Amino acid sequence: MTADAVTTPGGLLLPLAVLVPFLGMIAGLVLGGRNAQRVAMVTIVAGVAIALGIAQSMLQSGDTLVYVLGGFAPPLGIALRADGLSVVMMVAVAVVIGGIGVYARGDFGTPDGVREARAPLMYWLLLLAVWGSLNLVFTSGDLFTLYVALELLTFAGVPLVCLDGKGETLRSALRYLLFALAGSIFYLLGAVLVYGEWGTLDVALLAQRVQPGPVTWAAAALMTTGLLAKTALFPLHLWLPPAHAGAPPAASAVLSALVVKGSFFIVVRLWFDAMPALPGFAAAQLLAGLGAAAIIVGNVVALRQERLKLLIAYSTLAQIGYLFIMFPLAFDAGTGAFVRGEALAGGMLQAISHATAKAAMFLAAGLIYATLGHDRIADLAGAARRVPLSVLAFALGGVALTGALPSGAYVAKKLLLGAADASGQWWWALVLQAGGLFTTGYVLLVLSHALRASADAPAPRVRVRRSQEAAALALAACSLLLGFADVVLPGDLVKSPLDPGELATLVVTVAAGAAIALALGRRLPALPAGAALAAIGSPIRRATVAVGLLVERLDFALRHWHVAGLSLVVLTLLFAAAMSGAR
Amino acid sequence: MSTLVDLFSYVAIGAGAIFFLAGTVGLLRFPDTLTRLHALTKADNLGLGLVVLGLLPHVAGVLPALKLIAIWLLVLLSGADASQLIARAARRGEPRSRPGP
Amino acid sequence: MAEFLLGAAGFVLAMVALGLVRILRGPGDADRMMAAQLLGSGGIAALLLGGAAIGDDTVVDVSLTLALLAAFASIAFVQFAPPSSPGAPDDEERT
Amino acid sequence: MNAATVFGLLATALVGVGLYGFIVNPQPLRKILAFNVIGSGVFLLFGAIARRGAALGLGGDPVPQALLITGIVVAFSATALAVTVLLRLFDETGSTTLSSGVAPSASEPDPAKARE
Amino acid sequence: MIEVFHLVPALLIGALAVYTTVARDTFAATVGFIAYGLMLTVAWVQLHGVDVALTESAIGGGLTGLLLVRASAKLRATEAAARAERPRASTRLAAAILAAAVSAGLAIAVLALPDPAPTLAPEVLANMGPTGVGNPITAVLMAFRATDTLLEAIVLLLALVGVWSLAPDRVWGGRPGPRYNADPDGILAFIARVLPPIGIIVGIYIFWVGADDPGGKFQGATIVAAMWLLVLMAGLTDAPPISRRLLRAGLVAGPVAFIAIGFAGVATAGAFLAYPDGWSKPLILVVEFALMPSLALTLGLIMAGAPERAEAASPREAAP
Repeated sequence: MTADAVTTPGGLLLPLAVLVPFLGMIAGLVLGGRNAQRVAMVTIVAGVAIALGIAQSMLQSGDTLVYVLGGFAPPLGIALRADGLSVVMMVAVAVVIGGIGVYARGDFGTPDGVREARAPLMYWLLLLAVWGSLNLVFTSGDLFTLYVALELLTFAGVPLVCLDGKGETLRSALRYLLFALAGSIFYLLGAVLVYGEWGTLDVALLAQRVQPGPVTWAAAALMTTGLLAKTALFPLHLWLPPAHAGAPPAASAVLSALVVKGSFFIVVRLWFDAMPALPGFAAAQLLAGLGAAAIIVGNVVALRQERLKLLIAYSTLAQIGYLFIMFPLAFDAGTGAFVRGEALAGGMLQAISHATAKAAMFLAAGLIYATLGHDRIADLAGAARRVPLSVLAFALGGVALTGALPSGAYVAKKLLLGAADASGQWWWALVLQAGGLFTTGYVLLVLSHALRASADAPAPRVRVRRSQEAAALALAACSLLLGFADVVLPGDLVKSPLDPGELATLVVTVAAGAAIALALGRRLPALPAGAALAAIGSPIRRATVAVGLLVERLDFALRHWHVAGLSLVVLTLLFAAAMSGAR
Repeated sequence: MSTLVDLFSYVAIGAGAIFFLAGTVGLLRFPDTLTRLHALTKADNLGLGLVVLGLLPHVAGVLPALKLIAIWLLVLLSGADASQLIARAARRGEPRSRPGP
Repeated sequence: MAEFLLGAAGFVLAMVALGLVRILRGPGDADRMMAAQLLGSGGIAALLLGGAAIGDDTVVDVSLTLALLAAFASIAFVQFAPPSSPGAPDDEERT
Repeated sequence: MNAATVFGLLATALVGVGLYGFIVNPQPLRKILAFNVIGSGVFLLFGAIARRGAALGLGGDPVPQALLITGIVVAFSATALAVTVLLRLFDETGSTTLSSGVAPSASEPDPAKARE
Repeated sequence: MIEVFHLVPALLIGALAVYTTVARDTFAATVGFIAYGLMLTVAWVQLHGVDVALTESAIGGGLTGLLLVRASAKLRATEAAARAERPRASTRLAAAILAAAVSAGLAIAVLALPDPAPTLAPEVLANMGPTGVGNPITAVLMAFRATDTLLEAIVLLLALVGVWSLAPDRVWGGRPGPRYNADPDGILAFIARVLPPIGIIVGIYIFWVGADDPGGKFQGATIVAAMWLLVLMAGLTDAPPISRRLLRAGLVAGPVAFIAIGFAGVATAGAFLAYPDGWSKPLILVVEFALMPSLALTLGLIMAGAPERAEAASPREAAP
């Protein structure tokens, strides 16, 4: 990211990318009723075109796109910038929004005979608002504008949680809102200190000016922790599982796949672009340590869930942890700074494949729920026969998350493992591998139920729309095919799936995943050999269940408000200490 | 001339400050809600009036002077109304906060 | 003169602070509702005096806004405070 | 001690006081109040920083002062949204508690119960 | 002397913050918070932030106060239940220690801020000429960082969408809030007739002087919105049904005009939200003129809350 703020060719696309979704929201609000959906469809087409246009301009010039707003360059004015990271995220978000939009036409159509209904109108307006806010997050180079973008994202996300207006979802929404507000006020406090010390809020100028010192440590610690609270990184995740599991599927997909990526992206901006030489090795280890804890706790608790949507929500928790493993791997000990390289590429690719896969999984879960009338994992028998495409979408999304060939997560994992190898941090490689096994475990657990034939097979009364199934499937396919992003990445990462080494890995992964599912899963399918297995495994099973319960209890304790609040403060202090110790 | 004006300001503002003191003493000493309300509204509004009076010679131009007077009138207006509404609320809802017979 | 004005402003603020101590102790909501009144007159006086002391005319506009909205806050108190508001919540006599 | 230092230090105290209330006060409305106390502390600190940047006859650095106005409006919007969600929660459930769910227990769930 | 005058409001603000946090009764805490908000106005004047003081007094003292008072009165019934959930003494102690640590760390940072402080004041003054406005803060808000101001208007609009989204389905499209009943000859009705004309004049005045002196559209719009709410609370008028298209058009007119002028800048001045030479001040005034009514309407409706009564119901039917 360069500091010279001069508008580049194609730069005008950046304010358009931000404002077109908001204009769609405004038009939808005024026109109301059914028109909101029509406006949203038009906006989605326009937005996707803009995202692709930005990608194309960037490929052409090969450099960061810049747009100087109002003609006033930073530090006085504000510039929008789109580097490779921004562009990749913008395109991914456009694709996911497109997929979710197609799906949501089925769930959020205005019913006949009503001029305007609340939930449909609000859904379309909020979807567009999320999009505009995310594009602002990806392009803004100003810490204060980023604060406004974060708040926009929260204000759009919270009503999505309680769109059905039920008591329990309102409670989740309030938890989410209050904790997110604490996060953003921490972030703002940090930004204020940055201005006090360096006299600018512009990321590119800060990169040149920032030197270590007490004010900057405090600022970086506050901003980082505040953003972690908004990203729901363990142990600040109290709000995420109920909010993401309770929302309507088309809203859950937006929240889980996209909204949490906004604050994550700002952490990346801060650590890699604004102050790469500041946080240091210890802080990066701390960050990745939280990520590792998120992977373990999120996955174990996911395995112990009874409901599909909660399982997916806890899987999000674990996947968020994954995103933070890249930080120590991107640390260059020679310069003491964070450098863009394989680790960052891996992390961002992970973020994108999670976005597509998780959206697909929530949408598929929504269709399964709509058909069966419930989402109890233990009673999923027959789902594969009644909604085969949805189960397939869930499976593909899940497989993509496990890092199987040729998914995006596979390439991401290869990149991260390579970086771990190169920097000698074998312990993070271990965490990455373990995470994949757990993911395999719960995907297998769900499929083992869903693929069974139902004992009583009534004719499906609820018919899901073909377009909805297609949307879920398309997003899952995107996730699976992201591995071909390999063509633009250095090295030859994707091997032939028939390579003996790869095959062996696959077999080991599946076997280990199955073992984990058997050991920890809450209610196991009645396998033919189940009785025999149970006889041998019973003491082991009892021990593993005890471990699972322990982790569940830990998670439950951490989700108490005051525990999470105290964690927020403790983490802030720890980050400040780690950063000041880096000198 | 200017010393005379200053003297006027000193006296008016000083007197205003004394009214604020009186209002606060009333708040602290009076036994029940209604008398406290009485002390507060009367004394503080007068105090503000005197402060405004003392500041009038120091503002430049007619508009700021008018604004000063408008501020006082607004506070008087809202003070009178709000205190009556509060008094009503106090009488309606809180027999115990008044002194016993 | 500026010293005197600042002193007067400080004095009025101190009076406001003392008054607040009494008002916020309750016991009833009606007492607490006087807070906006107290700040409406005392706070505005302090602002005007302070503004005159530093020679900033624009402070008068702040006072004007405050005068309007202090009335607004008082009315909101009265309109929304429940009429049967009990005394202090830790009051055991409450039935 | 000049005004910027006095109010800068006051701001740090306000952040701490608000943070305490935000963590320990179980009533959500009190958390909203505490959020506003933290917020005003942050704003006051920014105001102190603006005051420190006074130059060329300006009483303060106008950029942070302008950002403060935006910040106050954003904080107001947040408060309004939070209060509305809270009141709606109260209308719908009659309670305002933020804690939900039961502690995980050792027993495997009863399938009949899980169906509810 | 000067120091004392700084210390008195600072101590008072700190004490009110503590009171707001520890008071047992929520209504009492709310009152403390309103007093706190009004006192902050004094602090802003001390810091030479008169524009901020205006915003704080209008929003913090007026709108936020009303919002919180209303909520705390309604939630009185939940006090006992909330108290039962209070965390243990050990937790409170830990929270107190950690919060104090944060304050202490921040205090160290504040004292370590560089001297002389970095400032953009010279840049603002150097670039203010062409904008034609005399108030540097307005120049920042409407020219240098106009995007933030546009986004802020969108934040308010989105907050209103969020508030509306909380309406129960059966009353969708209806009128926000309860229908207030008050004695038409009572004091409240009296003041609701007398105060608004004055308030609206003051609001427009604050808006008008904003180009050259402290003030501006936000502060003015807030005052106007407060006056509308006063009339509403006195039962003299009713909130409009939110399904009215004209109402919605009014909400978005300001932001749309802002965006339109922004894009016109691409053609005429070479950048989004840039103004062509010599046109800065008139265009800024046009944007502010367009924004002010929209902002007042948005703020008023956010305060009025989610729809609670179906549109068809007669206005007298649903008493508070």
